[in-house]
Amino acid sequence: MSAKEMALNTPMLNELESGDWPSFVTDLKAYSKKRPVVAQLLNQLEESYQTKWNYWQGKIINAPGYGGGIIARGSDKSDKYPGLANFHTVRVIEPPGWVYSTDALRDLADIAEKNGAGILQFHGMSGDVLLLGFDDAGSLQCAEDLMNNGWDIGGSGAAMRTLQCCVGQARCEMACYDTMKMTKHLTDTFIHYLHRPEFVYKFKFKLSGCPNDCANSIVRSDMPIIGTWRGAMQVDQKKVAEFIDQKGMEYLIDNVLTRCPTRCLSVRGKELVVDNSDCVRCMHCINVMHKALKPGKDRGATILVGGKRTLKIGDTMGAVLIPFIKLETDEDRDNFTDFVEKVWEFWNDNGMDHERIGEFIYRIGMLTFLKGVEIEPDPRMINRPRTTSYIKFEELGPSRFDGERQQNPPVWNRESEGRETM
Amino acid sequence: MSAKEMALNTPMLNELESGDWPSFVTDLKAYSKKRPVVAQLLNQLEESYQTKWNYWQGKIINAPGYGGGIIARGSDKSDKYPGLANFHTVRVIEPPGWVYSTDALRDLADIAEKNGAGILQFHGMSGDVLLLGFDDAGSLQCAEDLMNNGWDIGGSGAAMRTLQCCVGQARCEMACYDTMKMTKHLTDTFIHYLHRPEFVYKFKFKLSGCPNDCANSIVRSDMPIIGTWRGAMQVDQKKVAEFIDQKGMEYLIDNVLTRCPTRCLSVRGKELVVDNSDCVRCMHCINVMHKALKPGKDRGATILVGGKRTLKIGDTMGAVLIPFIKLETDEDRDNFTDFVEKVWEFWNDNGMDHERIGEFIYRIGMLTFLKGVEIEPDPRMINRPRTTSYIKFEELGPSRFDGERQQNPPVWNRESEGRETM
Amino acid sequence: MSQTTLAPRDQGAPDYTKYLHPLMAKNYGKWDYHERLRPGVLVHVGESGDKLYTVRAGSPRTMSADTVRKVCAIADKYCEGFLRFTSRSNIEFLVGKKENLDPLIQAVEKELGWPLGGTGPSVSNISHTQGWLHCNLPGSDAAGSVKALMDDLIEDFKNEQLPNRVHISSSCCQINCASHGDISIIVQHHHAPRINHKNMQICELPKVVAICPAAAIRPATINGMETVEVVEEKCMYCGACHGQCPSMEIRDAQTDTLSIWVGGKMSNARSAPTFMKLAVWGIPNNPPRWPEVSAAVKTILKAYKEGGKPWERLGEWIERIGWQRFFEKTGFPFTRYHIDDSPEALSTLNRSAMLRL
Amino acid sequence: MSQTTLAPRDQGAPDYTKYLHPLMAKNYGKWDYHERLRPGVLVHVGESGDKLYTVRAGSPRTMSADTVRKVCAIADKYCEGFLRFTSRSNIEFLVGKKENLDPLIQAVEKELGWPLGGTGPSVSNISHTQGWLHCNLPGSDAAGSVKALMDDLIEDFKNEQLPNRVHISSSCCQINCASHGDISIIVQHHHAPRINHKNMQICELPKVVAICPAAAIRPATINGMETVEVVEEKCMYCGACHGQCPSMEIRDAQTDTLSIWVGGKMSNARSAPTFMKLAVWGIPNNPPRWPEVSAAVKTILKAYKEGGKPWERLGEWIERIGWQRFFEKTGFPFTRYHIDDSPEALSTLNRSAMLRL
Ligand code: SRM
Ligand code: SRM
Ligand code: SRM
Ligand code: SRM
Ligand code: SF4
Ligand code: SF4
Ligand code: SF4
Ligand code: SF4
Ligand code: SF4
Ligand code: SF4
Ligand code: SF4
Ligand code: SF4
Repeated sequence: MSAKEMALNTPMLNELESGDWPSFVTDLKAYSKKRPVVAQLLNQLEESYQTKWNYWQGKIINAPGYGGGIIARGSDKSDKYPGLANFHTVRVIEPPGWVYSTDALRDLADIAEKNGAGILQFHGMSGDVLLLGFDDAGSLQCAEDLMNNGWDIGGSGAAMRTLQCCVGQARCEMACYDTMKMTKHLTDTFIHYLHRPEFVYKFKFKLSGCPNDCANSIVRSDMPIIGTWRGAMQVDQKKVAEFIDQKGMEYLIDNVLTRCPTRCLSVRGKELVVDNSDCVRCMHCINVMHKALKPGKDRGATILVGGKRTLKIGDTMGAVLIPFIKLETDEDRDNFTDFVEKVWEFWNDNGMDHERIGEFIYRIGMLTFLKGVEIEPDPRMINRPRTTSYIKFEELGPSRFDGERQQNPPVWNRESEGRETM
Repeated sequence: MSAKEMALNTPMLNELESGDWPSFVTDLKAYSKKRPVVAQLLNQLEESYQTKWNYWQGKIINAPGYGGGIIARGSDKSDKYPGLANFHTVRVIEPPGWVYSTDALRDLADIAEKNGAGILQFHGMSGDVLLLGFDDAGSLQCAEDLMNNGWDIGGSGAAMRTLQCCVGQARCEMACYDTMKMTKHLTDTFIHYLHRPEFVYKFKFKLSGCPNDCANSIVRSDMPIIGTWRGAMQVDQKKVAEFIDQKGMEYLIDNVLTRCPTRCLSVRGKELVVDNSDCVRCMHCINVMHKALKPGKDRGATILVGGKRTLKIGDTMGAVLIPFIKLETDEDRDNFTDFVEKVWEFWNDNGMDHERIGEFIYRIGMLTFLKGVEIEPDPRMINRPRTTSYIKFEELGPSRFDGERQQNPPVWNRESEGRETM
Repeated sequence: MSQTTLAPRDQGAPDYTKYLHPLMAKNYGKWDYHERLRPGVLVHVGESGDKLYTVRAGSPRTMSADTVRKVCAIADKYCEGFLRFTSRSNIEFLVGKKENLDPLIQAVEKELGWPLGGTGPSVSNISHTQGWLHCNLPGSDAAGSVKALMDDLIEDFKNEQLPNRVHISSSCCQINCASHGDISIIVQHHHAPRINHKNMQICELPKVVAICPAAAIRPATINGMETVEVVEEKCMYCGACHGQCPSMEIRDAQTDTLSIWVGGKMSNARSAPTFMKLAVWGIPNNPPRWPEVSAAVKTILKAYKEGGKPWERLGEWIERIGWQRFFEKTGFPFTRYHIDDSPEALSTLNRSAMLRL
Repeated sequence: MSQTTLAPRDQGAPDYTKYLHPLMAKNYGKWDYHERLRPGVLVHVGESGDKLYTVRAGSPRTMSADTVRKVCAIADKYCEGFLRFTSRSNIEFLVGKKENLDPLIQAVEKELGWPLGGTGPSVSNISHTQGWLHCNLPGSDAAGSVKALMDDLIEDFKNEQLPNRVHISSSCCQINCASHGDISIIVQHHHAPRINHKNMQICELPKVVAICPAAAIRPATINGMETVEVVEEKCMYCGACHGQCPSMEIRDAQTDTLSIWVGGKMSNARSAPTFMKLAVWGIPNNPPRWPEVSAAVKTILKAYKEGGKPWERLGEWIERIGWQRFFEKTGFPFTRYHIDDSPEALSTLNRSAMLRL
C-alpha cells in the first residue's frame, strides 16, 4: 500500500470533533499518525464534505476459490490520494450474538492494521465485522490471516449472506430457542452458499429469540426466524401480586391489560388470568412484567419469508411461512435446513436475475410459492381471507391450465401482459 | 299484452309456500287469477328452477325524450309464454326516505296493474320502486300515467342514478343533516342527468344522516354523503348517571369505554368525560347511550368518493374527499352541486367508457384526481402517509412533465406500459 | 297509445313532505331518543314528548298490487294512512296512537302474515336482487332463495338474540347488485365465457374488449367473421363481458356454485367499514330451497351467537378471535382460495410474528 | 503474497462458546429476569441467582485498531476479558463482579469518552451505513451525519425519558442499507439518471434493463454505440440502475435532499410490525452538521415525549392521535406527496367516515 505522508486538511470534518458523542474524526485523525493512509482517507472525505460528492468507484476482487466477501473500492482521485487507489473492505463473519473475548478483538485489530488501514467497524448492518482499507494484495493477505486465525470471510453478491442473531439465551430471559447455535449451524451447514454466489440474488437469514425481534429480522431478512412458544405462557402469580403491590392496579390496567392486542388478559383480585388461546405471542405483557411472566415451556420459532428493504419494490416484510417449528435437537435443525434447500431450489430454478425471494413471491403469488415449497395453506398465514370474488377453482372447473397465477390472474391489472413471466 | 290463460304448473315453486316467511309465490299464484300473465311468469320461473337456467334476454326501450328508466326484457320462451315476449320493468323514483301515504301507494298499485303485470317491488337495491311486467306500449303508458300523477321515472344506463337516503331527520335522532331534503334537492337539480345518460358510466349518490350509514352508502355509491358533526358531542350528564344506575358501571366500561376506537372516553364518578379532539365520530357510544349522548350541534356531512360493488375491480369503498361540509342553507346546497358538476366534468372529460369514478381514480391516482377537482390534500383523507420512498417532487426537480401519475409511476408495476392511458 | 307529453317533464323526486306521518312532520329534525319495545316495535320520542311507534315487519319485497292494497287498508286503519319501507325492504307501519299498536300487530301478523322483527340485534331482511324472475344475467334465483333462507332464519329475525345486527345479502351473479353484508351469498362461475360467434356481429366489438378487467378478450376473425376470442389463462370468470354482450355466455347450470362471505360491515361504528371475506365455497346451487346455504349460514350464526360479545358485529367477532378460530368453530375448511393472491393483496399476508399457537 | 491455501477453508462462524463471558456460559438459557439499574446499566439475573452486569455505551461503530485495543484493555481490567456489541452498534461491557461496575463506568466515560445509555425508553445509537467513507453510491455521509445528530440527541441517549425505545436509522442512498426505524433519514434524488454513453459499453446491457423496477430503461443505439436510454416519464429516481452500472449517475450534489420518515417498528409488541411513513421532505443535505435534520428530529421527539403514553412506540402514538394531529403538533406541512398514490395503496386512503373534526 502506498501510504505517503500527507498533511491533514479537514476544516469541515473538524466540526465533527466537538459535541459529546464519540468522534470517529478525532479517533482517525490521531490514528493517521500511525497509518498515514488514513490521512488521505480523511482528506478525501473532507473533499466530499466540501463538494457533496462521492469519489469511490466499485471494483472487483476475490480471494481464490471465493466469490465474495471483499468489497473492492478505488478512489476517483487516486492521483491526489494514491493510498486510496485500492481501498477495499473485508467482511468477516462475526461471532453469533457479537460476543467477543478481548483476545479475539485484538486479533482482529492486528489483522486490520497489518495489511490495511487499521479501521474496523463493529458491525456492518448485515452483522459482519468490517475491516477497511486494503489494497489488492493486502486484501488477500488479510483473508489468509483471518483464515489462519480461525475466522472466515463474510458474504456479498448473489449468495447466502452473513447471518446475524440477537444475544438470545446467552443473556436474555425471553429467548425461545438458541439463536447463537442456530446461527452457527446455518452458517456452517450452508457455508458453501455463503462463499460462492450461486443464487439468483442475495439471501439473508436473521434470527431473533422472541417476537421482540431485536435482530430486526422481519424487514431485513429473506427468512426471518423468530422465537415463540405454543400453549400457555408461564405465570408466577406471586410475582404478579408483587408487581401489583409495587406498581399499583392502575398501572397494570393501563400498561398491561388494555395494551394486550387481543385483550386476553384480565385480573381477578391480584391474580392475572391469561386466555392463552387468544394470546398472539406479542411479548408485550411479558416485557412489562418480565419477572412474573415468561414465554411458555413448549418453545420453538415462527419461520417467515420474503423480508427486505427498499430497493425496487419498496420495503417488504416477511410473511408467515411456518407458524411453529421446533429447533431444539439436531434432527429439528436438519429438518429445517432440508426445508431451506427446497425453498432455495424452487426460488433459484424459477427466480429471475437480481430477484429477491420476496420479489419472487410478489411476482408469482404466495399460492404458487406454497405449492412450490410444499407447504399447506394455514389461516395463520393471513390477516384476512380474500375479499374479491373472482376466483378460479381448479376443483370446480375443467383443469385446462396449471399454475395458480395463471388460474387467478390479478383482477385489476388489465396491463398484466408482461407479468406472467414465470 | 297477450295474456292467455295458462294453468299453473309449479311443483318446485310450491315448496316455497311453506315456512313462516311471507311467500311471494303464494301471493303471485293468487294474483295470477286476476292477471293471467303472472301464471306464465311463474311457470317460466318454475322452468328456471327445474333447469337452473335463465330465460330472459335484455332489450331496449325508452320513453320519448328519455334515455333510461325502463329495463326491457323478453323471454327466450315467448312461444311457450307469449305474455313474456316483452316484460319490462319501469323504475320509479321513490319518495326520499321511502315514506308513503296509502294514497300514493295505491296509486302505484293501480298504475302497475293497469298496463303491466301488477307486480311491485319495494324497493330495488338502488332505491327505486320497481313495477314489473309491461310490454312496449304498456311501458310508455305506464310512464305517462306516472308522470301525470306526479311521479317520475328512475335512472338506468350511464346516467346519474336514482338516489336513496336513510329516513334521517324524519324519524331518527342521530341525523346530522336533512337527508330527505338533500336527496330531493340533488334529484331535482340534476334530473336532466338522471334521465339522459350522458356520462361515461353510471353515477350514484347515497345519503346517510350519520356515520351509522343506514343507507349503506360507502360501498354502494360513487359519492357517499354521510352526516357528521364538528366539535364536541352533546352529553347530558344526568342521563349518563341514569344509564350507569340502570346498566351498571361494568356495562359502561365493557360496552362503551373500551369499545371506543380511539379510547377517548373515560368516566369520573358518574360523569362521562369525552376527549372530543380524539373522537372520530364513529357513533358507537351514541348508539349505546343514545338518550344521554347526541351528535354535536355544529352539523354537516363528510363527502366521500368512489364507492361501488364488485364488477371489474372488486368491491371498492368511498374515500374521504371533503372531510366536512355544511348542508343547511340553500347556499350550502348550491355550493355542493357546483362542486359535483366540477367532479363530473373532470371525470367525464377524462374517464374511459364504462369507467366508474372509483375505477377512474384507481387508474389516474388520487392526487391527479384531487388536482382535477381542485381539492387540497388533507391528512384526514388517508390512514397513513406513504411508505415508499420513491417520489418525484415537482418542486425539487426540473418540471419537465406534467400530471402526477406520470411523475410517480407505480413503483412495482414494471408492466405498467398500458396504464398511463389518461 | 304513448303520448309525446313525456319528454319535457323532468319532475324529479316526489314531494316527500306530503308522505310524512303527521308526527314525523311535526317532530322533523327534533327527535330525542328511541326505544325498542319488543322485537319489531320501536318508539321514537320527540323533544316535544310526542311518541311515534314503528312496527317493522318482514316484507317479501316483491308483491302483487292486491297485496299492496291490503297493506294500505291496514295502514289506513291504524296508521293515519302512513307507512314506509326500510333500506332492507322491510315495511314499517307508523303508529301515532298507542292504542292502535296491538290491533295493528294483530293485523300484520294475521291478515298479512308478515312477521315482526328485524330490529336491534337480529337477522334483518335479506337484501336481494332479481334472479330468474327478471334479470338477464342470473345464475340463480333471488326472491325464492331468500324466502327459503328466511324461513330457516326466522327465529333470529323475530328475536333480538344476537350480539349485534346481522345484515345478509344475496346476489344472483358476480355483479352483486345486492349490498354487502355480515353474510353474503354469491354465485360463482367456473368456466370462461362460451362465445356464440354467429350472434357476435350485432355487438359493438371494442366495448366488450374494453370492459374485460383481465384484458382477456381480443378481437379475432373466425371463419371470416369479425368476432372476439377469450384468452382462457387470463379470464377470471367474472362475467363482465356477459353483462355487455349476450353472445358471451358465462353461466353453466351444471357447474355454477354458490359461496358465502362474511364480515362485511358498512357502518363506521367502532371499526371502519370492511369488506366481506370468503368463508366457504363450492356450495351447490340447489333450488327450490337451497338447504346447503341455510346449513352454512346457520353454522355461522350459531358460532357468532355463542362467541360474539354484545355490540360486536360478525366481522368484529372474527377479527377478535382470529380467522384460524373461525374456521375451527365453523368447521369450514381453510383452502388456498382463501388466500388473497393478487399483488395488491400483499398486505393481507400475516407479516408479523403475531399468531395463535 | 497471497497464498492458495485459502480456497478449501470454509470455516464458517467463529465458535462463540469461546467468547461467552463465564456467567453467560454458566447461565446460558437459564436467565430469570433483568433490571435496569440506571440508563446504560443492566443486570441480568440467572435462575442460579448469578448476576451479570452490562454496561452499554454509545460506540462510533467506525474505530481505529488502537481504539479497539483501548476497549480491550478496559474489558480485561473489569470484564474478565469479555464484551459484546449490540445490533445497533452499541458496545456492551459485561461485568461479573459488582465492585467492577463503578470503575468500569469511569473508564468508559473518561478514558474512552463514550457515553452510557441507549437502554430502556431512550434514543439508542443510530443504525447507519458507509456514506462517503467507503461506498460507491452515497448521496450523503453516514458516520459523520450520525455523529452530528447524536451530539444533538445525546441527552435522550443518556436518559430514559421517552415513552418507549426510539430506534433511528440513517441511509446514504435510496437502497437503504440501514435498518428501519422509529425515525429514518433517507437521501432522495430528483432527476432521472444521467447516462455516460461512452462508458456504457463496458456493462452487460440486459442487466440494467432488467433491474429497473419501473421498466424505464431500454436499449438504444446512440451515435452508433450500443447503449441504453431512460424514459424519463417512467423513471422514479430510485437509483437501482446506478447501483448496477456506474455509467448511470443518479446523484446530484445540487439537488439531492433528505427526508425523514417516522413510525417504523419491527417488534411485534402490542401492534404488528409497521413500515416507516413520510413525515417531512426536502431537507437540505448540509454537511458537516446537518442542522436541519437535527431540528426536525428534535421536533418529532419533543412532540412524542409530550404526547406519548408509556410503552407507546412513536408510530403507535401517532396512530392513536391521528396523522392530522401529528402534522399539527410538529408543524410539518401535509403535502400531496404524503398521499400514497400507487394502485396498490388504495387501502391507505381513508375509506370510512371516521375522522377528527
Ligand atoms: C456495508 C453495508 C452498510 C454498512 O455500513 O453497514 C452495506 C453496504 C453496501 N450495500 Fe447494503 N450494506 C449493508 C447491509 C445492507 C442491509 C442491512 C442488512 O443486511 O440487514 C440491507 C437491507 C436489507 C436487505 O437486504 O434488504 C442492504 C441492502 C442493499 C441493497 C438492496 C438489496 C435489495 O434487494 O433490496 C444493495 C444493492 C444490491 O444488492 O444490488 C446493497 C449494496 C450495497 C453495496 C455493496 C453497494 C453496491 O451495490 O455496490 C454497499 C457497499 C458499501 C461498501 O463500500 O462497503 N445493499 N445492505 C452493510 C453490510 C455490512 C455487513 O456485511 O455487515
Ligand atoms: C334491479 C336491481 C336489483 C334489484 O332487484 O334490486 C338491479 C338489477 C340489474 N343491475 Fe344492478 N341492480 C340494482 C342495483 C344495483 C346496485 C345497488 C345499488 O345501487 O345500491 C349495484 C351495486 C352498487 C354499484 O353501483 O356499484 C348494482 C350493480 C350493477 C352493475 C355493476 C356496476 C359496476 O360498475 O360495478 C351492473 C352492470 C353494469 O352496469 O354494466 C348492473 C346491472 C344490472 C342489470 C341492469 C343487468 C344488466 O346489466 O343488464 C340488472 C337489471 C335487472 C332487471 O332485469 O331488472 N348492476 N346494481 C337494482 C336496481 C333497482 C333500482 O333501480 O332500485
Ligand atoms: C330503518 C333503517 C333506515 C332506513 O332509512 O331504512 C335503519 C334504522 C335504524 N338504524 Fe340502521 N337502519 C337501517 C339500515 C341500516 C344499514 C344498511 C343495511 O342494512 O344495508 C346499516 C349498515 C349496515 C352495515 O354496517 O353493514 C345500519 C347500521 C346501523 C347501526 C350500526 C350498527 C353497528 O353497530 O355496526 C346502528 C346503530 C345501532 O345499532 O344502535 C343503526 C341504528 C338504527 C336506528 C336505531 C337509528 C334510530 O335511532 O332510529 C334505527 C333502527 C332501530 C332498530 O333497532 O332497527 N343502524 N342500519 C334501516 C333498516 C333496515 C332494516 O330493515 O333492517
Ligand atoms: C442488546 C439488544 C440485542 C442484541 O443482541 O444486540 C437488545 C436487548 C434487549 N432488548 Fe431489544 N435489543 C436490541 C435491539 C432491538 C431491536 C432492533 C433494532 O433496534 O434495530 C428491536 C426492534 C426495534 C423495532 O421494533 O423497531 C428491539 C426491540 C425490543 C423490544 C420491543 C419494544 C417495543 O415495545 O416495541 C423489547 C421489549 C422491551 O422494551 O421491554 C426489547 C428488549 C430488550 C431486552 C430488555 C431483552 C432482555 O430481557 O435482555 C434487552 C435490553 C435491555 C435494554 O433496556 O436495552 N427489545 N430491540 C439490541 C440492543 C440495540 C441497542 O444497542 O439499542
Ligand atoms: S429478540 Fe427476544 S430473545 Fe432476542 S434479545 Fe430481544 S428480547 Fe431477548
Ligand atoms: S403476549 Fe401479547 S397477546 Fe399474549 S397475553 Fe401478552 S400482551 Fe396479550
Ligand atoms: S344513518 Fe344515522 S341518521 Fe340515518 S337512520 Fe341511520 S342512524 Fe339515523
Ligand atoms: S363517537 Fe366513537 S370515537 Fe367518538 S367518543 Fe363515541 S365511541 Fe369514541
Ligand atoms: S346480481 Fe346480476 S343477475 Fe342479479 S339482478 Fe344484478 S345483474 Fe342481475
Ligand atoms: S368473464 Fe370477465 S375476465 Fe373473462 S373474458 Fe369475460 S370479462 Fe374478461
Ligand atoms: S445506503 Fe446506499 S450509499 Fe449507503 S452504504 Fe448502502 S448502498 Fe451504499
Ligand atoms: S433510477 Fe430507477 S426508475 Fe430510474 S432508470 Fe434507474 S432503475 Fe429505472
